Amino acid sequence: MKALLRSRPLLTTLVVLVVWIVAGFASPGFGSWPHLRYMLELASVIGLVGAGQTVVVIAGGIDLSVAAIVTLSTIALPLLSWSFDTTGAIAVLGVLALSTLVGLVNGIGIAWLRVHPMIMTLAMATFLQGLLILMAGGSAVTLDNPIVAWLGSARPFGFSACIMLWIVMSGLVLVLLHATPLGARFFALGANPLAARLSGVNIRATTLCAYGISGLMCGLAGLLALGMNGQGYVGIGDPYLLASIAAVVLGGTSILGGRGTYGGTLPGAVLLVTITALITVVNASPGLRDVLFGTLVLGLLLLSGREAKRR
Amino acid sequence: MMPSLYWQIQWRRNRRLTPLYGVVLLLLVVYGWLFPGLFSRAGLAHFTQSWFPLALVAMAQAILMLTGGISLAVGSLVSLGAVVAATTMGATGSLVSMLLVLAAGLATGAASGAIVALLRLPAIIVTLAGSFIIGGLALIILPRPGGMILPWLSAVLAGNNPTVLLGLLILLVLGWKFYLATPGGIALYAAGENPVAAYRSGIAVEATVIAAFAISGMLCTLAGLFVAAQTGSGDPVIGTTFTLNSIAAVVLGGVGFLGGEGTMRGALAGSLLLTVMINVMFFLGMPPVAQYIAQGIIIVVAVALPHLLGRRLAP
Amino acid sequence: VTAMMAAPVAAQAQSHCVTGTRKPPFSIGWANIYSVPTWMKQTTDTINSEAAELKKQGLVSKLMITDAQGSANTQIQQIQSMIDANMDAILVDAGSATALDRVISAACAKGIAVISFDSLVDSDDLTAKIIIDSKEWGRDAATWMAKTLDGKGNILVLNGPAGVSVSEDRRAGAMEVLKQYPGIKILAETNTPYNSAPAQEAVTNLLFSQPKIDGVLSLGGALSAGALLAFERQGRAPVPMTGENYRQFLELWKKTGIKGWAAMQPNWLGAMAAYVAVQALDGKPVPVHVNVPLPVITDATLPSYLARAKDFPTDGYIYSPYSQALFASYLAQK
Amino acid sequence: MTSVSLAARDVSKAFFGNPVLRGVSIELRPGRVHALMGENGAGKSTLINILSGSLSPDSGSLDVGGRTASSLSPAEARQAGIAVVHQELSLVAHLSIAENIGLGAYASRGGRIDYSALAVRAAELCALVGLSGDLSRPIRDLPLGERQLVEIAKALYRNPKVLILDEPTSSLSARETERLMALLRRLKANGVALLYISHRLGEVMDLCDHVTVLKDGVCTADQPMAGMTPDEFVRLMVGRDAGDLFPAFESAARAETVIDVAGLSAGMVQDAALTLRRGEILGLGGLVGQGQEDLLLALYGAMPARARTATMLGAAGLVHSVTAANRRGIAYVPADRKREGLLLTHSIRFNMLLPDFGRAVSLALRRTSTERKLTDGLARLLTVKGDLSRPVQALSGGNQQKVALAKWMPQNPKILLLNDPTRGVDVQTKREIYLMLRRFAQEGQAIILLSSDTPELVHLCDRVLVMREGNLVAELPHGQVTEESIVAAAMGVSPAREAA
Ligand SMILES: Nc1ncnc2c1ncn2[C@@H]1O[C@H](COP(=O)(O)OP(=O)(O)OP(=O)(O)O)[C@@H](O)[C@H]1O
Ligand SMILES: Nc1ncnc2c1ncn2[C@@H]1O[C@H](COP(=O)(O)OP(=O)(O)OP(=O)(O)O)[C@@H](O)[C@H]1O
Ligand SMILES: [Mg+2]
Ligand SMILES: [Mg+2]
Repeated sequence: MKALLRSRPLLTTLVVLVVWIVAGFASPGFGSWPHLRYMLELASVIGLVGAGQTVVVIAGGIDLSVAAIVTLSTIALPLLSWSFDTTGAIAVLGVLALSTLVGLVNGIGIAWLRVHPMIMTLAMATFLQGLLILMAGGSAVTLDNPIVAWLGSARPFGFSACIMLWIVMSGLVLVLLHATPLGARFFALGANPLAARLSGVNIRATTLCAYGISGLMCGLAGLLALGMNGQGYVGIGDPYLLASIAAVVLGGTSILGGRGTYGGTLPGAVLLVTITALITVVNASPGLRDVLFGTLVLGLLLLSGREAKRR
Repeated sequence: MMPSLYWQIQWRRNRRLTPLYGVVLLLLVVYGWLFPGLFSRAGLAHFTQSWFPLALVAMAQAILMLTGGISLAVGSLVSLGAVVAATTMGATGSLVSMLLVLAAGLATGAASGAIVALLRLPAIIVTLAGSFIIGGLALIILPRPGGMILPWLSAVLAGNNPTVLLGLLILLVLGWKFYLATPGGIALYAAGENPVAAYRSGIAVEATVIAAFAISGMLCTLAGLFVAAQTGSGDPVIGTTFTLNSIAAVVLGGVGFLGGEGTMRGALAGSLLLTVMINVMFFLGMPPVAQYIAQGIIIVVAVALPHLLGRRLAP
Repeated sequence: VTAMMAAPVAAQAQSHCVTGTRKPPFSIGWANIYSVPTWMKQTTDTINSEAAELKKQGLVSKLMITDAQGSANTQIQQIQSMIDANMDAILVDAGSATALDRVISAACAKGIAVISFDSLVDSDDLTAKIIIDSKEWGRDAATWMAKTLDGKGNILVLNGPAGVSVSEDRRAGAMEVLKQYPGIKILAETNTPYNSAPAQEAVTNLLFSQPKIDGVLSLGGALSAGALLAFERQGRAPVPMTGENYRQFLELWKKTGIKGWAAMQPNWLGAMAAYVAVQALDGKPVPVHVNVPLPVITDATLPSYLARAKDFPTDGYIYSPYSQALFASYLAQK
Repeated sequence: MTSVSLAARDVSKAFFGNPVLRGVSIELRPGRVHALMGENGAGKSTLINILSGSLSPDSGSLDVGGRTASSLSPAEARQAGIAVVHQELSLVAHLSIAENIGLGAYASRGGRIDYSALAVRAAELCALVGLSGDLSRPIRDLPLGERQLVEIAKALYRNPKVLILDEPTSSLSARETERLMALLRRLKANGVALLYISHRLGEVMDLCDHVTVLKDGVCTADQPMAGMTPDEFVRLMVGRDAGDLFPAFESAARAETVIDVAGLSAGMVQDAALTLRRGEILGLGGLVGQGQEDLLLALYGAMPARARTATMLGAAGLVHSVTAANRRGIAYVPADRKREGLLLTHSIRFNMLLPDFGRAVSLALRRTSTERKLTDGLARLLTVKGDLSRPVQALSGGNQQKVALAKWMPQNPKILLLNDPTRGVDVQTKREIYLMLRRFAQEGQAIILLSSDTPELVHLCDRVLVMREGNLVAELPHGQVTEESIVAAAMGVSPAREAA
């Protein structure tokens, strides 16, 4: 019982539930199933970006290029559509390959050139911005990819397709992190790269995998965002940089690496979306709303986020 | 005669930065060659003015990162500083207004530091929440750009004469050097790299962290004050881009993410690189696309250089 | 680099900042605040093609473009570099209404023609501001909304980011008008970046908590697109809505058949700024305030815009045609 | 009654409900060297952390300078003249040697640290403990042995009235140890109260006047040292009769060479040549920090290295990465387990699996049951007791070392590179490790044993290479190895035979 109460993921989930219940009583529309479902849909995008971010952070890095990769994938999809590709599957695979490739390049810079992850991914984001100027506004193709459109709007059995995708990917990421050798190596690398290296963990390969996964997840998230918004635009990924980091940390993953779980990022993402929704319906000046938002995050963090004592 | 211990230590800490210094120097030379006016009084003044606020926030970020923290509230604090200066200066005069600006930074910094150190919450998320609170306050104080800064202050800080600004920068660097040579300054490094060792050695780890946050907050609002002076007015969102830029400058300058590693001169060199790069790219006539791509490449190369060189020199 | 000492004011130079010592062809600097958004990309394209045209006319030698990556401080630095490089004209889309004042004055003092457009600076110490009045934008939108609702109803107000003068000014204009209509109740206001996804998110959240909404007073094009998407995905009947010439909004407007109104911040303001700069440098008198009447799209004119949609990017803005003659006519207006 | 400098009375401490100390009392007196003995995990470090204010006890009291307190803060402890040489060193990696020595107790002038005074004092202390070289070097550049010397100098800097040393010699060679012993005797003569913890019985018997023995957190003996025999000692600690510490020497070396390198240069190592045969235990000795570690790291592919000629396990050339070394069957156990060997915040189980998570996998997934069986077996083999899901940092120092060693066992490496494998390990476990090494040798594995504990080199090794300033200066076959000959070669005093 005590151990359970010390578990950050569980505490974060409890906090989310409490916020939902309280807000649901305060405003009837807030707690309705369609609204909860909508918040989960929004959270699924943050959650996917957060999945990659979690892996990278656990492996001792950080990915500041997630926003740019999300945008890149939304902008690249229309460019990759051909008439013979009626299902849109090739375009989807192409986008996922592209975003994974960007992640791998991050990994190469970090593992081979030993560039600090923050610098490498920040530089990558800058680099992609340049690329986006070239790509944006160049084509006049609307979203006509059936798969992505379906992902963004279908609700089979009253349950959104994007949430289902999120659930499936969450399962995969959790298994990857906690039940595969590669996942264990992410933890080892993040906890102590030197010890991991001397113990035979292939640091380069492991780093490469972490950033590749992050790129892939950003690609998926981009497709979801594209499907939900009906079209991509430059800047569509911007909100996901801070949101993904916040979700990871709110979920109890140590920003210093080596400790954490995607199980915490999941409620972390939902929590962020929930607070944002709450703040939107509050009638206040924009400044006051920001103050409220920050205070809420801080307050909820106090409930779930304490770190161990030194003595 | 052997240099004294202090200088030996200082000299040693320069070594890892040599490649970065090299890149910065190279860019400065290119800039001076493309724009000889740089060496005039006004040219130097304008360039220093471009660099100064980033230099300040880089220092602010570096102090925190040395103690193992990080701040995502740098941008909001800059905005707060600018807004406080621009709204109070008319009514209270420049001295009181400046004191208010510094006090605002000290207080908000110390408060964040207390939350991080005493409540044991991760700095990154505390300062993320803090950035909303502080940014919100700035918006409440001044919802739309406006306010004013006394013209003499603008003229002194951001006119055609670099003396005051350079003097201020030198003063800050000397202040930092002095602080770092005090027991409290060394404690920053110890608390950042190995808090348990620091605690066992009798260092007040929590107080050290809170002091770092307070100093950092003050440097940020000081940067805000300068930006207000430079622009003659206040803008509640002027600081936004400083957050990421400060982190980039500091990490470029070799300050480690895990605390206890790095130097202020590195952070300053990093910020100088980011600043001079923009001007060089302008004078080379690069279009925006090329600017972005070149910027990405320069940054990566500046950081990868030690490794690339090291591989050449390794046996 | 020659030091520009206070040159004797040439007799025919009537525009502010212009001294008459600069001779064609002129070098132009385009100090962009952020070149990544599509609106900016389209604007840069109009500037490029106008500059090409002016080059052909022997009036422009080169166009240099900077990108401040969203930072007003970097923009100051880049404008300073343009002064240092002794450009003849500087076109500015300002990252802050007040922050550029001093550097712009410095440019002006050097005899550089400075033209501000789109996000304007507050200062008047420049050659010309090409003004589409943001307050008027807000006023007209609110007036249309109030009239459409017969002065009675519940509305949402969608604003751009807080603390930015364009969005604050549009809002101020709208509020001025709404005060005169006590029957109109503002259920909620939002502040989001001028992008459709965050607007859609905010409006969806509001739809759940607000059972009865009669209109959406949106003060930005992408915001309206987001709002319409939110209504559509909720299965709620869309309501009268204001907006801007954002292509996605115009298409959704047609598709949903709402009553709509859109203002236009035409991208060719950039081209016009280049044109005005050259005119001023060339000795033609240019007033500090160049007013461009707010172009408006209504249910009636909507089809003419959509007919040209395919010439514009999907996430771009459909602007009206332009020509030097059009610019000249605006310049001639008092 | 003689005065008491520092005493703990009836102190208890538990971590997360596990009692570690149960009603322990100890009394330190001026001019007396008090030994604190016990197996790994007996609670020695915990007790001294309480004595020095790094931990607060759950119950019991402390007597300091005539005052009784329920606990101390590190600052109070310092004021009371208590200084500690911590087992897990308390140094700041990026600060210089001098700055570390003075840390938390700088003399200042006008608010600034008085660097010139610090330089003088630090140089004095370094000379005293036998640390030479530039005081401005950051700690991160020092090998473990030298860090230990810095830690000792740091304690001395505080002019302690009570000096507590927690395994100060665990990575010091005979020469440095001797110097330290002399130093401690001088301090004792000056009336300092000393508390000394070590798993090296010889030192303790030599130095100490009084002994307290802890077993499972309980005091089992508190008596004068005079007249005690080593066997009695071991019996007090372990609870049964001691056997011989070292197994009988019996060479298992075979003809087949597994390592044959010449002209090897890496880090400090210059132009080294060595051969290693199957079943051989090759010792590597010398003063601390003469390049021994670099030699191991170079052979392990963990450090850039080149060699004129090299054959390793039948393949030509050095290995150039750790992964390649592991693939060929080379394993390495580092000396600094905290920094190089373990993931401190992760479970014992996780650490044991570290080199090869792929081992307990089916269908690409890790099998908890297989992993459990594997790790339980390893824990039994190395007598690591208790719940294996605890984080490794909750283990006592010696037990941490066992985990760092255990993780390689399932791999059946052909070459074992051991960097001070018995550092901080209690006698009982030491013997187990020695037996294990002999068994490995008999099974045909080749071992290079870098050790600061000279008796190990004498009793276990087929041959011993001695390093000085990056050069292999002597090769001593089993029969000729004595502690004296190793020290002599290390110091360069006798013209020992050049290495082959
Ligand atoms: N401090 C470290 N942090 C992360 N990875 C490291 C570190 N030190 C070494 N590595 C990794 O260990 C492996 C080998 O390191 P090594 O020092 O041989 O690299 P290198 O020789 O500089 O590079 P290369 O092998 O390309 O010549 C590489 O995978 C490298 O990325
Ligand atoms: N921070 C901690 N959290 C939990 N358990 C701990 C902690 N520190 C020590 N322990 C436990 O307390 C017991 C005593 O540890 P201690 O370090 O005092 O042993 P020791 O006698 O110094 O052993 P060694 O000779 O191996 O250094 C061990 O069982 C250890 O697992
Ligand atoms: Mg111990
Ligand atoms: Mg290599």
